[in-house]
This record gives sequence, C-alpha cells and structure tokens, in this order.
Amino acid sequence: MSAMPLWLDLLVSLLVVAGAAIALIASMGLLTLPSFFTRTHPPAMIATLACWCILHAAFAYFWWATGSAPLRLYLIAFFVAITVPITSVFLLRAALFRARRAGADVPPNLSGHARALPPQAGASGQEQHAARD
Amino acid sequence: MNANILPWALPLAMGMLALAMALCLMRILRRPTAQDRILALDAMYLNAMLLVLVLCIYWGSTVYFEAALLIAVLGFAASTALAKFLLRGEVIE
Amino acid sequence: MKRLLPAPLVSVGLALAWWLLNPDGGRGQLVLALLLAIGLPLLLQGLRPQRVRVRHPLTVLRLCLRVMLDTTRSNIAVLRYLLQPSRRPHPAGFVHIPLQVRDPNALAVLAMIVCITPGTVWAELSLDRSLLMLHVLEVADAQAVAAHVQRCYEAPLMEIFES
Amino acid sequence: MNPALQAIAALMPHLILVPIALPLFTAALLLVLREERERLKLAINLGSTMLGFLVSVALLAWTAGAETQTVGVYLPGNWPAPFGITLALDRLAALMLLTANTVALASILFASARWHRAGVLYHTLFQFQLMGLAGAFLTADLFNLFVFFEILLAASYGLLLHGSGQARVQSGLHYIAINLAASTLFLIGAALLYGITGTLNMADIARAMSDVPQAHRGLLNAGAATLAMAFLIKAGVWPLNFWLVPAYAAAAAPVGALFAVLTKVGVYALLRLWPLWFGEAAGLSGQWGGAYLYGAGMATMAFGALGMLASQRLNYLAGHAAILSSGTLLAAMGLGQADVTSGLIYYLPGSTLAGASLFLLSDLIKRWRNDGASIAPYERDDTPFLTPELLPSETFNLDDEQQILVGRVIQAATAFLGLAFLLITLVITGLPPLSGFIGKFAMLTAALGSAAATPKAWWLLALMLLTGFMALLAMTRVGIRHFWAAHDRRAPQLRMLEGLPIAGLLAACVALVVQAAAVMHYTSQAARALHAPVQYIEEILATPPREAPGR
Amino acid sequence: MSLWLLLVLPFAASVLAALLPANARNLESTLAAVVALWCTLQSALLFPEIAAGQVLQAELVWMPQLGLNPSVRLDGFAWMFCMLVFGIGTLVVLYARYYMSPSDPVPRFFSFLLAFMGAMAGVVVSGNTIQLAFFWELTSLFSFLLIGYWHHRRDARRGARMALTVTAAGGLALLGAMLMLGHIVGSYSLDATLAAGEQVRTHALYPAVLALVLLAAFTKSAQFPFHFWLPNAMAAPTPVSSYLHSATMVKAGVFLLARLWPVLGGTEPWLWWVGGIGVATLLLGGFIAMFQRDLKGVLAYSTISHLGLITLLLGLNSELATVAAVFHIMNHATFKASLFMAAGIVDHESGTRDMQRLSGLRHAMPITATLATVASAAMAGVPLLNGFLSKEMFFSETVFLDASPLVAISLPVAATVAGMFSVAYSLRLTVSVFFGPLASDLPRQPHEPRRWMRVPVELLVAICLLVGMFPQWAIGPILATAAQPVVGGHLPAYSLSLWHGPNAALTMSAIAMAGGIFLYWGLLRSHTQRHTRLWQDRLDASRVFHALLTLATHGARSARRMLSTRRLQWQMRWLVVTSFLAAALPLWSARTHWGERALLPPSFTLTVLWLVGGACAIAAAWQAKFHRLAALILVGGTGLCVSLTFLWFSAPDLALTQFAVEFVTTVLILLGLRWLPRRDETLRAARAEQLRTRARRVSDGFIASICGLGMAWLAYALMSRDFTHGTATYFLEQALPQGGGSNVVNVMLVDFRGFDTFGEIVVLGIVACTVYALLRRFRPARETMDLPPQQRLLPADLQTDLLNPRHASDTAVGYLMVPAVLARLLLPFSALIAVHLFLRGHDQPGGGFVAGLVLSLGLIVQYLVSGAAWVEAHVRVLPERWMAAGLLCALFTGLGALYFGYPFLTSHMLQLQLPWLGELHLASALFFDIGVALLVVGATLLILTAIAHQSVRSHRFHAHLLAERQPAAAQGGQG
Amino acid sequence: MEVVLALAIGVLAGCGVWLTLRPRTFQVIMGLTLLSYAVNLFIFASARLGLVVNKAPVLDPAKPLDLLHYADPLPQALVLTAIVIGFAMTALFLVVLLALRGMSGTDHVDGAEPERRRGGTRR
Repeated sequence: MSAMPLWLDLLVSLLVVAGAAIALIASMGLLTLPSFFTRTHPPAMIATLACWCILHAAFAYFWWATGSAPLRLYLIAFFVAITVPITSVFLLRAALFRARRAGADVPPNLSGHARALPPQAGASGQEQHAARD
Repeated sequence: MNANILPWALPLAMGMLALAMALCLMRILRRPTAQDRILALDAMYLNAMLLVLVLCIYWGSTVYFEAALLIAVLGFAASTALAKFLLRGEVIE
Repeated sequence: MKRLLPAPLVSVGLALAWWLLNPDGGRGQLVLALLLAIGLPLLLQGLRPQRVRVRHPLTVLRLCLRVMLDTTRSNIAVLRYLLQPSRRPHPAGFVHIPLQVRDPNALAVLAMIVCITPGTVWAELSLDRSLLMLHVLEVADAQAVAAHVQRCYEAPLMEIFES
Repeated sequence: MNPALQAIAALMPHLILVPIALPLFTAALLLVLREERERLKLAINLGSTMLGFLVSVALLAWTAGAETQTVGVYLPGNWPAPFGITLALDRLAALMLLTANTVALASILFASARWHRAGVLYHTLFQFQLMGLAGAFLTADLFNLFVFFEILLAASYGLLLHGSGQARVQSGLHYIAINLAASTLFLIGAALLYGITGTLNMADIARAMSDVPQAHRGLLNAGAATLAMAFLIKAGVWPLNFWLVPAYAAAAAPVGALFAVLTKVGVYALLRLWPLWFGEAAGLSGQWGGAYLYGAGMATMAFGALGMLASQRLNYLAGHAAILSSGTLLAAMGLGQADVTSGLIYYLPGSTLAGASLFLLSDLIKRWRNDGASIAPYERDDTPFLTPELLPSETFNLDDEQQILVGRVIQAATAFLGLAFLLITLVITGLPPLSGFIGKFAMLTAALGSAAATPKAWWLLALMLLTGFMALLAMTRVGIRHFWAAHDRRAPQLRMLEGLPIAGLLAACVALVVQAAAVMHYTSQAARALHAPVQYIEEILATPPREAPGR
Repeated sequence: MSLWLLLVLPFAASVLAALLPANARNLESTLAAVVALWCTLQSALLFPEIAAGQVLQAELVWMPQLGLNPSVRLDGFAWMFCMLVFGIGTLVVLYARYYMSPSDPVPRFFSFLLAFMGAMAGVVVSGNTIQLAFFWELTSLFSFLLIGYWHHRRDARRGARMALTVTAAGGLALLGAMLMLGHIVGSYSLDATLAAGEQVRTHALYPAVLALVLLAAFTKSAQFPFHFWLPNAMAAPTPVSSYLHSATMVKAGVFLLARLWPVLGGTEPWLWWVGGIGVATLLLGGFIAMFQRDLKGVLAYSTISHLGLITLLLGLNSELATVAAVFHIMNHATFKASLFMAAGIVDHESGTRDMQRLSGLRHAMPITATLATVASAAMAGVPLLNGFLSKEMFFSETVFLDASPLVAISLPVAATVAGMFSVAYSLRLTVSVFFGPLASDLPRQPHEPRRWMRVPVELLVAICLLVGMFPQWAIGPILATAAQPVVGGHLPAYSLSLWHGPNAALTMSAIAMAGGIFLYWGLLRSHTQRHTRLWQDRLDASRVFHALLTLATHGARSARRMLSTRRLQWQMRWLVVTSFLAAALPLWSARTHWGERALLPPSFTLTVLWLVGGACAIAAAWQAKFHRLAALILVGGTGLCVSLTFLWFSAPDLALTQFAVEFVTTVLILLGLRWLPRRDETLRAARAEQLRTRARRVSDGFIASICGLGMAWLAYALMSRDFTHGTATYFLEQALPQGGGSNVVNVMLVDFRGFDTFGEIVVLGIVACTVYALLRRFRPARETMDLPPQQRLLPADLQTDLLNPRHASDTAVGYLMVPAVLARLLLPFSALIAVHLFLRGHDQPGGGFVAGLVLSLGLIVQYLVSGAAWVEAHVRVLPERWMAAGLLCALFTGLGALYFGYPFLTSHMLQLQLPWLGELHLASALFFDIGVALLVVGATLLILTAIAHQSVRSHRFHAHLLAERQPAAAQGGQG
Repeated sequence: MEVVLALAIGVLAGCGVWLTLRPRTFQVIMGLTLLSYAVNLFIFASARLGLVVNKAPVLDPAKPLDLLHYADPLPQALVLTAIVIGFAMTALFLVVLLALRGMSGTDHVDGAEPERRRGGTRR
C-alpha cells in the first residue's frame, strides 16, 4: 500500500482529533454544567458534530484505503439522528415530571389544568430505587 | 499505518474519547438525579460508538464497523427504557 | 401498488440503506434489496398505521441543509459556551413556542431537529399539540428563539407534511 | 450375533444421536401445540419417552454385545475428533443413559396421573431435561458438556418451579443461584484447561496431559480442581449441598424422581474425567485429587446419613438419601481403584432408581396421609423426637383386651406401598438382598481385597456400615409411622398409573440383583475401560469423518 | 438339589402364602406345615451321610468376580440347627394354626414365618461367610415383620423396631467382620475361613474382627448389654415368640459363636469377652426373670439367661464346654419352645398373662399344667430331664476350668447362683400359675385348648423326657455329629450318662436346687409387687436404648443444623471459599509463577477504559442495595467496557453480541425492577453502624477481594505464558475451504461447534418456557400490586400528555407521540440491520444470534413506546411458534445431512445457477443460523413480554381499588 | 496490557463475589452479571498465544492462516455461547426473584427477613 498523502493524513488526523476533542469537551460540559436541564445539551454535540467529524475522517480514510466510498458510514449519522430524540424526549419529560413532583422551579404542565401536581410527599416514591434527588 | 500524523492523532483521539467516557462515569457517580445518570449513560454509549469508529481507522479495518452501527441503532433502547421507568414507574405498560 | 408498497418512502430508504450496507454486491444484492424494501414494510405494516405523505422534495433538501448548518453553528456556540465558563451572558431556560403544525410526522421531525441541535432540546408538547416547550441553553431572547423555530423549521415542515 | 444386535449395529453411529435429537424434536413439537391439547401432548411425551427408553436399551445392548468396538463415536458436523464436537458412547455412558431413561419413563408415567397438569409447558421442559441428560452422558467435549449441563440445569429449574408455590420458588432461587455460581466455576475450569492444553476434546486433553510442562502443572491442576468443584456442587457434596434437600423436596414428585438422576450427573462427570485425565496413564498427575474426593465423599456420606436421621419428612429423607448415595459414590471413587469403580458403577443405577422411587412413593404417602395438603405436625423439623410412641409403657406387655390381639387386614394398596417402602429401604440402607447391598459389598470387597488395604478402605467400610445403620434407623422410624402407627386410616387411593412406575423402578432394582453377575461383568468392563482409557482415547481421536461431502 | 430346596422352598412358599386371600387360614397353615415338615424330613433323611462325617456341599456360580457364589454347606452342626429350625418350625406352624384368631389375616403371618424360616435355614447352611451375613440380615428383617405383626399395638411397633435396630446393627457389624475375615483369609468361603483359624488369630486385625463378630452375636443372642430387645419382642404373637426365642433367631448368635469357634476361639480376649459377657447375662437374665409379672416376661428373661449360659460355655475355650454348649442349644430349644407354647395356651384360654392374676389353672387345664410343669422342671435342671444333663456338664466345666484363682472360685459360685435363679423362676412359673386355687376374675373361663394345639407341646415335652432319661440312646449320636465340626474334628471324651457319681457338679446342682426353692419361698412369694417395679425400672436397658436413640436423633438434628444452613449467603460463602481453596491449593503446591511471554504494549485508552469499567463495577457493587437503578446503569457501563475490550482484542463478533445482550439485559432487568420493594433508605445509616453487619461486610469484602485478586492472578498467569498452537490453526485453515465462511468465529458457531450453538439456543428456549410457565402463576406482592406511584399520583381528570398508551386508540399522542413515530420508523431499519448482520454473518462479523437480538430489540422498542396491548392488537406475536420454528429449523438442517449419509449437522454447500443472478452459494449452515435467529427472537420476546404483561394486573388492580374507593367516598359525602 | 485486563477481571470478579454474598436478590443478580463478565473475559484470555490486537479471525486472503496473523477463534466462540447462556440465566433468575418477591413479600434471598436482633439489626 502506498504511503498516505500528507493532506489526507492531516485532514483525517484533524477531523479525528477535533471530533474526539468535541466529545471530550461535551463530556466535560456534562460534568460541569450546573443543572440537569443544561446538562441535556452537550450529548447532542457528541451525537452531531463529534460524530460527523469522525465519520468524515473514517470516510476519507477508508475511501483512500479501500478505493471505494464507504458511504454506509453515514448510516450511523442517520440512525443516531433518529434515535437521539427518542431518548431526549423521554428523558426531558421524565425530568420535568420529577422536577414538578419535587416542587422544583420549572414551568407547569403545558396541557394541565391550573391545578399542579401534588408535591412529592415523604419517601413514598417508587423511584426511590433510582436516586434521592 | 503508513502515514505520519495519524499514528499520533488516533491514539490521542482514542485517549480523549476514553477520558470522555470517564467524565460521563463521574457524572453517573455524582448524579444528583437519576436522570443525570441516564443522560450520562447515553453519552457514554455515544462516546463508545465514536471510540469504535476511531478504532476502525486505527486498525484500518472495517470489520469493527458493525459494532458502531449496532450502538447507533440500539444504544438508545437502554436509556429510553431507563427514562421511561423514571417517568412511568414501569417500562412496558 | 398501494397494497404492495404501503410506505414507499420507507421502501426507498430501506433499499438505499441496503445498498449502502452492501455496496459491492452484484445482482443478488439488488434482488435482496428489492425484496427487503418491499417485504419489510409489508411485514411490519401493522405497526406503522399512519401513512406519511411527503411533498416538496426541494423544501426537504433546503430544510436538511438548514438543519446541518444550524446544528454546526450551534455546536460551535455551545462549544464556546462550554470552553469559556466566565463568559456566559445568558441564562438557560424554557421557551414556549406556539405551534400550528399538527402532523405527528412533522412534529417528530421537528423534535429530531431540535434535539440534534445542541443548545435546544425538546421538553414538552401540550396534549393538543398547540404549544411546545423547549429547553434552551442560552436564552438571549425567547421570542427570537420561538420565531426562529417557527420560521425556519415549522413552516417548511408544514409545507412538506401538511400541504 | 443375533438379528436385533445386527439391526442396532446397522443403525449404529447415528443411533447415538437419537437420545439427544429425539427429545429435542418432541419438545419443539410440543411447543407448537396449543395449551389446551393436554392429552395429545401427554401422548406424544409418553411415546417419545418410551422410544427413548428403547433406544437406550438398544445402545446398552450394543455396548454390551459388541466385543470389537466398545466406544461408539459420532461426529456431529463431520469434523475429526479434536476439532469438532464428538459424541462418544461407552459402557458407562450407555448405563447412565438407560438409568436416566428408566427413571424418566417412570416419572412421566407417574406425572401423567395428575402432576403434569400443575402448570404449563411441563412436557416441553421434561423433554428438554431428557435431552440435557442424554447430552451430558454422551458428549466427549468439555465445553459441550458445559452446554448440556446448562440445558439440563435450565430444564431442571423449569421443572422444579413446575406448579409454583412459595416453597418451590424459594428453594428454586437458591438452587439457581448456587448452580449459576457452579456454572461460572465450570467455565473458569474449562478456560484454564483450554488455555493450557489447547483443546477441548476430553480425550485429546487426556492425550495432551502428559505433554504439559511442569511449569504449567499448577495451572492445569487448578483448572481441573475448579472444574471438579462445579461437578461436586452438582453431585451434592458437603458443604455445598445445602440447597439440594429443600429443592428436591419442594419439587413435584415426578420431578424429584428425575432429580435423583441429576446428582448422579455430577458423579458421572467426575467418573468420566478423573480416571481419564489423572489415571495412571497421565504421568505426573497420577491419582491427583483422589484424597480430596475421598474426604469430600466421606463427609457427604456422614452428612447425608445425619440428615436422614434428623429428618421427619419423607421427601427430606429422600433428598438426604440422594446425598448419602452420591457421597458413597464419591468416597469410593476417591479410592481410584478399577475394581472399586466397578462396584460403584453397579451401585449407581440401583441407588438412583431407589431414590427416584422414594420420591414418587413419598408423594403417594403424603397424599394418602393428609390428602397432600401440607405436612403433618410431626413432620416439622422441630418436633421433639421422643414421641409417646417411644416412651416406655407402664403396662409392660400386658394386655387385658383379648380383642386387640387380632391383626388388621392390610389393604392391597397399603401393602403395595409398604412393600415398596421396604424394598427402597433395603436398597438405600444397603441391606440384603437388594442391589444396594451388592453394590456396597462389591465396592468394599474390592477396596479391601487388594493385598494392602489402606486405612482409607477401612474407614470407608466403617462409615458405609454406620451410615447404612443410620439410614435404617431413619427409614424404619418413618416407615413404622406411616404404615403401622396409622392403622385407622382408610386405604390409599392408588392409581394404576402411579403404582406402575414405582413397581417398575423396584422391579428394575430386583432385576439388577437377579442379573447381578451379568451386570457386574458389564460394570467391571466399564470400570476397566475407564481406568485404562487408551481405547477410549484412540477410538475418539482415530475415528475418521465421512469422506468430504460437497461442502 | 435337595439341599437347595431346603433353602428355596420356604421362600417360595412364603411368596405363595402372601398371595393367598386373607381368610384362607387352613390352606395357609397346611401349606406352611407341609413345607416345614417336608424340610424336616428331608434334613432328617440326610442324617446318615452327615453322621458319617460328610460335609454336604453345593455351590452355584453367581458372581465369581466378587467371590460371591451362593453355596450350601451342611455339616453336623448345621444339620442339627436345620433340624431345630424346621422341626420346631413345623410344630410352631401347627400351634399357630390354632392360636391365631380366625379373623387374623394369617397369610401375612405365615408368609413372614416361612420367610423367616428360610432365612434362618439360610444362616445355618451357608457355605459362604457373606451369604451368612446376608441371611443374618434377612432374619433380622423378617423377625422385625413378625414381631410387628400386630402393628396396631404400640408395644408391637416398639418391640419390632427395637429388635430390628439392635439386630440389624449387629448384622452390619457382622458384614464388616466378614469382609475383614475375607480380607485376612483371602476368600469368603466358609471352609477356607474355618481352615484359617491360626492365620486369623495372629492377624493384626483379629481384635477388630472379634469385636465385630461378638457385637453381631451378642446383639442377636440378646446378651448383656443388648438383652433388652428380647423382652420387648414378646409383643409378638406367641407362636412367633416360641419360634424366635427358642430355636431360631436368638440361637443364631450362639450359632455364629460356635461356628467361628475354631477360627476365633481359644484366645485370651475370647475367653474374657465371651465368657465374661456370658456370665453377666446368665446372672442378670436369671435375676430379672425372677421378678417378672408377665408370663412371657419370665420366659424372655430366662431365655436371655440360658443364652448367657451357652455363651459362657462357648467362651470357656474348652472343647468339652463347647460340646455342652451344643447340647444345651438343643435342650433349651425343646423346653423353651414348649414353655412358650404352654404360656400361649394359658394366655389364649384364660385371656391374660399376668401371673398375679393367674392361679390354679391345673384345675381347669390339667394336661397343659402337667406339660408346662415338666418343661419348666427341665428348665430348672431337674434330674431325669434334658436340662439336667447339660447343666451338669456346665457345672463340671466351671469347676475344672484352668484359670486364675479368682475365676476358679467365682465361676462355680456364679454358676450355682444362676442355677438357683433358674430353679426359682421355674418354680414361680409353675406354682403361681398352675397351683393354688383357681383364679376367678380371669377375662375368660380357662379350659383345655383344642387337641391339636397341645400336640406340639406334648411332642416337645416327650423329647425332653426321652433325652433326659435315655440320653445316650436318644441324643448321643446326634450330639456327637453336631459337636464334632464345632470343636474342629475330634470330640473330647464325655459321657452322657445320668449318674456320674457324687462329684462337684452334683453338689452344685443340689445347692442350686435347694437354694432356688429357698429363694422362691423365702423371697419371691412375699414381696413380689414392690420389687418387680423396682428391678424393672432399675435394670430396664430399653430406657437406655431409647435415650440413646433420642440422643442420636437430637444429635443428628443439631449436627445438621451445625453442619448445614438454609441461608443462601452462607451457602455462597462456603462455595466461594471452597472454590478459592480448590483452585489455590494446586497452584500453591506446584509453586506456580507467571510466565515470561512478551506482553502487548500498554495502551492509555484501554487503561482509562478499564478504570471506567472497574469504577463502574465497584460503584455498582456499592449501590446495588439502595440505588438499584444506579447499579443497573453502572453495570451497563461495565458491560460497555467489556464489549469494547472484546473489540479491542480482535473479537468483533463478541463485541456485537455483548452490546446487543447488554441492551436487552438492561431492558429486562428494568422490567423486573418495578416489582421489587422500595428500599427504606432511612434505615441505612443506623444499620451500617451495627457491629455485626459491619463485621459481615468486612469479612465478605475480604473474601471478595481475595477472590478478585486470585482471579486476576490466574488470568495473568494464563495470559503471560507461551502455549503451543493447539487446535486453533486447523480452524483457520479449514474455515474457508471446508466450512465455507471467512468469519472463522461464525463458522465455528454454525459448523465446527454447531452442536454447542444448538445446545445454547435450546437453553434459551428452555429459559423462555420456564419464565413463561412461572409467570403464568405470578402473584405480585401486595404493595407492588397497584400502579407505580408515578401513575397513581396523576389525578384521573387531569389533562396531561402523560397518557397511558393502554387507553389510547393510537398511542402517537402525548409524550409518546414523537418517540412512537421515530421508533416505528426505526423498526424496518432495525429489521434491515438484522438481515444484514445475519446474511453477512458467515463471512463478516454478525450472525443469527445478533440478528435475532437486533430484531427482537426493535420489536421491544415498539412495546416500549406503544404499550403491549397496542402492539399485540396490531401484529400477532406468537413467540412460542417462533421458538418451535427455530428449533425445528435448526434440527432439520442438522438432520438433512443424514439424508445425504453424513452425520448430523454436517454442512453442505449448494451451488445454484440462477438465470440472471449468476452463481449462488448457499451453505446449509445458513438454515441453521436461521433457526438460531428465529429462536432468539422468539425466546427474547417471550421472556420480555411475559414480564411486561404482568403490569396489566396493576391496571386492573388499580381500577378495582378505585371502584372500591368511590362508593365509600360517595357515602362519606352523603354523611 | 495483559495486566490491565487481568486486573479488570479481578475487579469484576471481586465485585461479583461481593454482591453474590449480599442478602438482597437484586444484589445477587447484579453480582452474577458481573461474575459472568469476569468469566467471559477470562475465557477470552485463555486464547492461544494470548490476546492480540487487530487480528480479528475474519479471513483475509492476503494473510497466511496461522495464529500469528489471526486471533484464536475458539475462545471467542466459547464466549459467545457463554454470553448467550449467561443472558438466559439472568432472565431466569430475574423472574424467579420476582416470583419469590411476590410470594414472600420480601426481596431477601431467603424469602424472609432475618429476625431482628438486638435493637433492630437487619443483615
């Protein structure tokens, strides 16, 4: 196999490192951001930009290495795009629900009556398994 | 691997992704809420997926690609189920 | 035709995906792709009761590009936000957006867009689908965010799915 | 060679597969049928079990009859031996197979009276259980043995839980937890052995044993020891057998009967592997581990006998009897002499059959005594032992009532149960004239017969007699209580279908005695083959696959 | 042949008798009598040959490899016993015919009796020591059944059990002794054993053999301290007593002693033990017998005493004494059998055996009284009766014994005292029962028994008289024949005449006679009442026996409690610790070190990865109690690291599978989490402080860390060593040409080791079946029965997007709308991926298992977003059928090979030429893989949906609760 | 690298053992899961010629067919089987623990809370 042209070398390296860096920063954000709702944003970065960067890098690399365009890599981006919202929607809805029950400062139920949910009373929640908030 | 920069860049990237996973783990451990943990698990899966992709490049082999695809297609199921459990108290109603 | 292809778009997508996954196959793969593209939707028809109608392919393309661009942009914005903790001018918060689009598929695509865009995340949709709540990382101007969503995403989606 | 044997020989290499494939086919078939079609399911199950029984008889006949080739080798997948998986049928395997199938036939007959309706999917699980047992006996591949262990365990979990109820679920949880841990050990041991010998075929491992360099010996032995732990747990060795009695006692009676075979699977695995790997041929590791096996067996025997003595409930008694019998087998195995092994192979089927019939019988007695509702008050484990029954009476031997000196007629059903109980007692305690006695005698006489009988043999003799005595005490206590003390009870309602299997099992025990010489001839050949496994190894490794098909 | 008939006939008749109808009294007894009589005659006819010194032998070849050949060996001694067994047996059968009530179910009785007779005959004619032990145990067994014949009586049950316990223990001891003898002699043949006396006596094991043999003999012959079972055995019907305790059962013990006398006798320990126990029993039995109130009790203790006498004689190590013993065996059998029968007649006709109530029966039954008086005179040793002769021999032996001065003096004294006792109880027996005024308050009016009932007694008494008056003529040849084999060939000189002149023995007899009369008149008549109780209480060894038995059971129970546990934690501990030791010991003893192989270069990424994985595992261990969800998440993280490790080390297939399994497992456990109880976290702080708990956790932690270290060490030792290639290269070489696939792992799964995969899917199938079957009967705990709080807390009238999918016609509404649309879109794609993974499996990572998991997970996601009811309304999921189809598909693929003449699961390659598509390679393994995939889908769905369906209950339960609450609320509103 | 893997196996096994020694059924099931991870890795580690990187046993016509160029495929096949069986057993154990929980009302492995000792200790 012939040596890799420098530009490709550079491009792939750059993309890979950039993608990894974004993922790292996003994970850092996950750790440092102050509240749950703000923390929901960084994973989207991993799913999008970081993922794309690395996919492009892989695409470029394998195109060069195998001689054919590995378009199937981009299926990953597609699937991630489909699946990430499912988790996010559930997770945010759960977080809101729990926040409201805990009496935290979040907007009230969009479709509910004026009556708010009763605040969580004592330690009677099934989700006690999960964690103490 | 017959390139100059990649042999350095790829381990670096992998290290960074592994560290990213470690950070996710720290979030899991620090909580404060259950949803934080689920979120962090989800992020961990994504990081792992990226790690697999980088490994593919590193080894110049596409046989590992399907693993990344699998995480992309199914990885959400676990975190969704966890989230639904938090929301409804049961996974399948 | 309709009976054979209950979801033509999905079929196309499946065929495409198969071709992507097995690009170097000969005619055999083609036949397989065809079989799967027709067979899978037929088999799983029961689980997808709603029919999807998509119009205006140009708008679709435009929306796609728009989303990619927006996503990249907001990625960078969030990146900056994360890297410079000291300069975080705007608070995070919830934004309520009145919606006119009602088609579930359109809403699903909207959710996808919102969710893969860092900085915004789908929080709640009212039962009658008239009101959407987003959580936004940096709320400079809630109205602007709402307007952006309505203009850039909701309108094309209505055009695609509901016209 | 008579025509029947010729027919068997003609079918032969493929016949080895039948005990595994037939139950699987039946199980799959039963899975297709709807739940309501109980009778059809039962009929299919019975038919299949019967057929399996006949096949195992045929296989036994083949091993007994064939003088030239004593190891039947089957290569599923047509790969030569160390590479593919091998099934091997030798005398021991055939005997175990027949024992298992005999018990299975009795069990399903018994279950057909009522038990099979206690839950769903009974027949399917039953057939899977048979498949697992057959596979475990037939396979000659270590990992395949693991797989079949898992099959038989998984099926036994299912069968144990058949009928549900807290006792079953409770003991089932323990049973499963312990056995999962045991499976873990199995895997660790298998991995170590593979790592060192580079093969999984049992015969090939035996061949490779002598080549293992000294530096790897420790690892090899550690692997084998870990493996042995897995088998010992299954065999119910003390102190790893506390799950056994509650689980076996809680299981539905036909299931309990089948479980009587399960402990023997662990014994079988040890019997199969230890002489093969650590026999005289293996060089450095010769006889390694025998002392531990012996010690564990002795402890298990003692524990089993103590447990019998301490038990008031019939099915606990049966569980402890199973422990006692596997302890006896293990201790005898630990001596590592071919003649002793011959005796223990003789002892094994008899005690298994008796144990199985005790489980069945205990169900009948339980139902007779209190309509199967619950345990009688005196059966609780904390009941004081010294009942009024045993206190010395004041009026010693003096009866003023003449009338009482007339015996009671025993109804046929009671007589049947009593006779069955008596025979089981004889086998379990090793009293003459049944197979328990001959088996124990054969073991002891072989152990003592060698010019220099070791102290181990004497201790074995002492403990065997002592445990037999303790078992006798326990059995007579229970027997008197059930058959003599309760004279004012109406006759048990005995169905033909429930009596028949017990009678059959006991008839098999009797047959073992009547045909003792032939059986002993067979077992001694089996034992010799076990201890001098050259032929086994050669047959397995040298059997060629069929000429390459159009792969 | 006739020899074998002697042995077989009684058993055959026994089986026949057992099958007769319950009321066939005459038929039964005739059968038994004919058999017994025939046997008697047959044995009697053998006398000439025996008397000529022949030893009749017959042997069958049964198990030569064990030295177990059933053989019959009839010498003089055995012949004598045969005569006793069969002769007295005949008389007992005759007697029993009249004794047993017409309503008694006699078939059982006679069946047992015949079997017992056979067993006893077996003991005496055995030519093989093991056979002897074998029949010995049979006599225990059948005597147990005979004693317990009237099992509705408590004393019968107890007596039977006691007899069995004691004698069977002795039997086991005998078996042990015989095994030892066999070991010493090298043969189990009786001939060889008898010939090897010297060898045995000098062997190191002699004491052990002796101890075991004596244990056997003493238990059987009711010698002190095992004498207690015999009086308790009196609960048997009297014919049984008269048979067991005169000629047979108890005689087996002395038979054994006499039989082995040439082998074991003649040593110091023999003298001291046999003689000593004999003396003790002789005195003790005689003494207690004097105070008995029960007629049969007297006879029982007198039997014990006489057996002690015989034992003592055998123990004296003198040939003459041994001849005397043989003689007394015969004499005792005759007079004791007749006495028992007479006692039975008294009991039968008067209705009681209480000697305090019985009196003057000679008025009512004169003949019986006479007979009984003569017989008891024989027992007392009155001249002109047979008892006198053997007693004389005994007395003279005690005098002439060559022993230490102490023994030389005390033994004659003891013998005389015993003689006094025997005279006293014999007197008591006759005088108090038959003399004096006729008792009036008896339960029945006594009268003479039926003619034939008395015949046996008459015959026996006649023998007593005959032998007593014309000893040399009546018994001389027989005694000589019988005693000869016992003493080992040549008889000592002895004389059977009545009169030997005034010697020591005669003096002793006279003293004994006078003393006995004095004892009776002076002591017994006056205060029997008080003493009876007193002596009985003090000397009742059966109490000790019961105490021992109770102690044994209690001991067993507490031992079991100590040695076992029902608690899983302890069992697990045992398991872990033993396994650790099992693995560690070989390593330790072999001084194993790790190897020197060159290691892979360290990788930062993997290290970090395992820091994450390890931290996840530790945290999961930490959190599993109070934060189940967190533990689940953390275990998921660990699983991720495991999968990545597989990937890292070149196992893409494993990684794929592990990922897929990981996701399914998480969903699975989450499904279960709903049914677990809440964890009361407030208790944690308090509890953690407890010392016990902490100690336990610390020790568990210690065990766990040791095990972890051990595993790490083992893994490292394994990985750091160089091994040869093993079988691996073969797989690499054959995978493509023979297996037809380039993914070697997959070829391995479906071809090389397809049988494993086969088993593995079966396991999955079984588990699915089990889960399904178990959950059909699932009963949730009360507090989890209701809806989860998340749903319960939502007021029914609240407008919310948190809709229960169960209530929506299409669930694409509310919070579920977006996920539902997306998940439904995803489903065809995940199916596509499944097909993709499946088809490429043979050549690239993938395969049927992963494909199946992907497909089923895609379906599970539908359940998740749409609810079980909705999914099942829209698509028919029949997991059982999937499973069956999968199994059958795999099975028939395997069986297909048989059609081509190849073994099961042999893979075939199909080369198809399709018109337009060109060449198509189809491996049969593909169909096997289809089976795998089908089964995996079916099993996974069955398991998951079976659990998921349980939540239907809670909705039903909630509705039920609401319905209950509403009327109450309405009432409350009104009131 | 082997050291890391060995330690990983050790940690997993240790945690697994610790959890299986705990009194709550959920802890036990988690422990068994961890143990099975450890064992799977252990089997994996028993590969001939040790662990190798980027030598997946997927045949490449360019490479010679020996263990120097491919990972040992056999342990991988074994681990695959073990994973599947482990999954099945986890499912089974889960359901049994649920059933026990339903019947006994507690999630203690012995089906009953141990009687409280002095001042309400529960283990």
